[in-house]
Amino acid sequence: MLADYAYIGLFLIVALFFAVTTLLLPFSLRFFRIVPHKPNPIKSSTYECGMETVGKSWVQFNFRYYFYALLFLALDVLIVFLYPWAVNLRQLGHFGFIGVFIFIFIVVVGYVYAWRKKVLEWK
Amino acid sequence: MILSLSGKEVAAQLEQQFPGSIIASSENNFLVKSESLLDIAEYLKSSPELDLDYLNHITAVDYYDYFEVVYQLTSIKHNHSLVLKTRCYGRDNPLVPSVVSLWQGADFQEREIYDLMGISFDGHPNLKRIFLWEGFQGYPLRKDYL
Amino acid sequence: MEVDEQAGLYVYSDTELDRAEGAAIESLKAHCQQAIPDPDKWLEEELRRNILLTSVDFMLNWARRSSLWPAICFPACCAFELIAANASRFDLSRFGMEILRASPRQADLMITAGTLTWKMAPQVKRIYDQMAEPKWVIAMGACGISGGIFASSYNVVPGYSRIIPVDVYVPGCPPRPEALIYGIRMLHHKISQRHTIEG
Amino acid sequence: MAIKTEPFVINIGPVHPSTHGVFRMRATLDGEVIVDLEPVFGYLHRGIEKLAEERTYTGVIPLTDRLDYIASMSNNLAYVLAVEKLAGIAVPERAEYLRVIMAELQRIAAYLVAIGAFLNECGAFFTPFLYMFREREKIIDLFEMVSGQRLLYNYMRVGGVSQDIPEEFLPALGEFLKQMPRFIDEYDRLLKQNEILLARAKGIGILTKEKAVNCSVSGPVLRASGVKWDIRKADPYSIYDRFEFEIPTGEVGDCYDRYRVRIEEMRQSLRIIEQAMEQIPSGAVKSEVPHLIRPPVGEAYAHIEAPKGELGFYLVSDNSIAPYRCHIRAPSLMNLTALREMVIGWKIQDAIIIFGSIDITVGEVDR
Repeated sequence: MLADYAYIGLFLIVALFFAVTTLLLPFSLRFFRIVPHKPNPIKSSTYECGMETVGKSWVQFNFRYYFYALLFLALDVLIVFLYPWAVNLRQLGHFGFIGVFIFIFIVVVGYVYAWRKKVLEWK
Repeated sequence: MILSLSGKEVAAQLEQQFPGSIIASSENNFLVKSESLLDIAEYLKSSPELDLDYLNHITAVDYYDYFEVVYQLTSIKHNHSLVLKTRCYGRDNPLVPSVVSLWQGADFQEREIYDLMGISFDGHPNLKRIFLWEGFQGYPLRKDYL
Repeated sequence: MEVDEQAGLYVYSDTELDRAEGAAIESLKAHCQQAIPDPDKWLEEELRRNILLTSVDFMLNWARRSSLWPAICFPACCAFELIAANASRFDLSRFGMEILRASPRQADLMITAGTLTWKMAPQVKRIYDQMAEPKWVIAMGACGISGGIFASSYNVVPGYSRIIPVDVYVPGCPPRPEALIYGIRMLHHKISQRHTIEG
Repeated sequence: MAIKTEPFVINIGPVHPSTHGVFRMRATLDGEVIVDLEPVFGYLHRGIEKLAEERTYTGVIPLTDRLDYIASMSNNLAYVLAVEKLAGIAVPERAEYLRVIMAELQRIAAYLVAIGAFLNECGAFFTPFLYMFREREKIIDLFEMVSGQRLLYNYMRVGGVSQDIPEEFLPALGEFLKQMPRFIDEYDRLLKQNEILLARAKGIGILTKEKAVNCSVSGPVLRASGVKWDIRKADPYSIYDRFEFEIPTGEVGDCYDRYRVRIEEMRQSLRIIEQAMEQIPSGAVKSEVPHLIRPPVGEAYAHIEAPKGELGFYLVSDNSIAPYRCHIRAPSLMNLTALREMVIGWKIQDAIIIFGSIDITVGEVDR
């Protein structure tokens, strides 16, 4: 039983290793001066087709874009819960099967409500 | 075949409506005082038998002691065209009424003439330099531009 | 064009913006009267002989040389010879340059395809500054080298070397795609001599 | 309760993959809907009209090549017709036919670039563009056979053309005429009922007939709005009255109609080239014209149907070897007059498509 956790540990180590190297790579290359490092203020300014940016970008924009993210989040969380269920469907038997459909039904009610309110279409 | 209206006929027609505003009219063009340019153009556009509703192009030519602004008008329905000219004097601030209210196509062309030749058009909604930048000194297409 | 006064938002008026851009162009024009010398120290004969390229240099130069991604800087006619060179017949992707990057962040080569005017000069200089090191410039066409057929015009910069250091000049008006590819091969030779680890 | 949103200003600027060169639009956005759009020109203003005043009449021809650098044969033709009208020079028959063949081939090449770029902006990233450039290379081979250059040909002269065509030109042209219609049909079959193109282009950026005429728009954009106005038919220059071809017009004037008009016109151009190939006589290709032409004092305006629209040259001469004034009527600049009204209210991606369907070349806009 303990051996199973070893696989998860190994997986964790590889994931951590991968994340750390991609983060540290630029600093080490710069430290060994393989990659030239010449920062200047224009280089760090935002690129907007060769022009200086006009005005500020922290503007209040329409609420509908936030709706989009909200709906995506709801349906994405739904999918995350489906994975463990799908993996051992056979052990759960009928009880698991019906339970998941109730869960899906609840989330889909929210989706149909948003759909009828025409939140995702805008001219 | 686009029939180019002879300046003389059109001048004869307009003589009684706009007395004294037509300076000269030759075979293919027709010179008008700049003060009465706008209402003559209005008449040319709205009169049913002329109906010059398509503005081909506007050009300005620098003849040292005066500027000549040339309008080429065409009627898509009757398939005939007319060249209308006007003159403006003085080299520091020549002025010609703008025809943007009649033909919206004149918008960029008048801005270009203002930018390169220095003729300002009064009545133009957004008269500023179109090709050169704001701080540019002088008007390049003038004959005396260094 | 006033947008919204009472909420105290950023009110952007285009005349004020145009004046600011005009001032930037005037200052750049006054500043860049001399051509920037070309970075061709690598050409001197005796320097080439005693360059000892370490294996790391060799690897880096090979990697950088074989995946040069050009930034788009497409003013005029040479742009269509550059696109033709990129299209299926002359196929620049044989040299690892198959994608024309729209943003200078992901590009390390600027092929200046077209006439440069004083109004465009600050923008090209800004694009060049925003490109990541190491970066190279190919001045393509007669207009890029010396202003070409328009050199006597009041609004044309006589050559890109006025505002950015140029590595390879490709003559022609417009140069044929083969000439451009020859220019790129010359740039490859230059990159392979590059000595990265100083000191 | 209206949601209070703040506008956001963005530069769809000079260095942008889909502005067909260095053209800038300062767009004020509310979210992604465009509230206001101000086109900014001048990034490629080389002052060609000023340079034309310091060159001889023949010396101006290379300058006209660089105006609309995708269709330089048509620029040459427009300028040369203006000088011949000014100086009253006759052109031999064979030269007229060669000019028509070159102008129509150039129209097909320019439309190929226009459609390729338009579909590139519709989202078909580079596949149709490479298709189009493969066909355009065939036309460029023909032009290279005739003038030795790939893009800026400097082929036409006052009074005719610079040199006769080599004898392998006509068979190569016949070969091209055989397989080009097949390509256009195959390409049209792929795109005529394509749902993505219909969804992206149908009913977007509508330019009504009255607004198009009032904004002096010309070319495929005007015909797509339903106005049957083509200078080859309305004011036939050179020998266009000897060929019969139709003028395709759209119904609504949206981006899809502009695309359809360009595809149909390519087919009509092929018909013209076929008829011109059969009737081409032999003989001189250039009438005797003094090297330094001194046209009489006066002015002349000649216009042709260039791929972008009505391209005209207004020449004033004072009996010297250089033109006193050479004004170029740029169809690309006129077609942009209506851009602001067509784009306000649409989203950014629709604005890019509307701008792409108008199809301008910045060399001709800024001159």
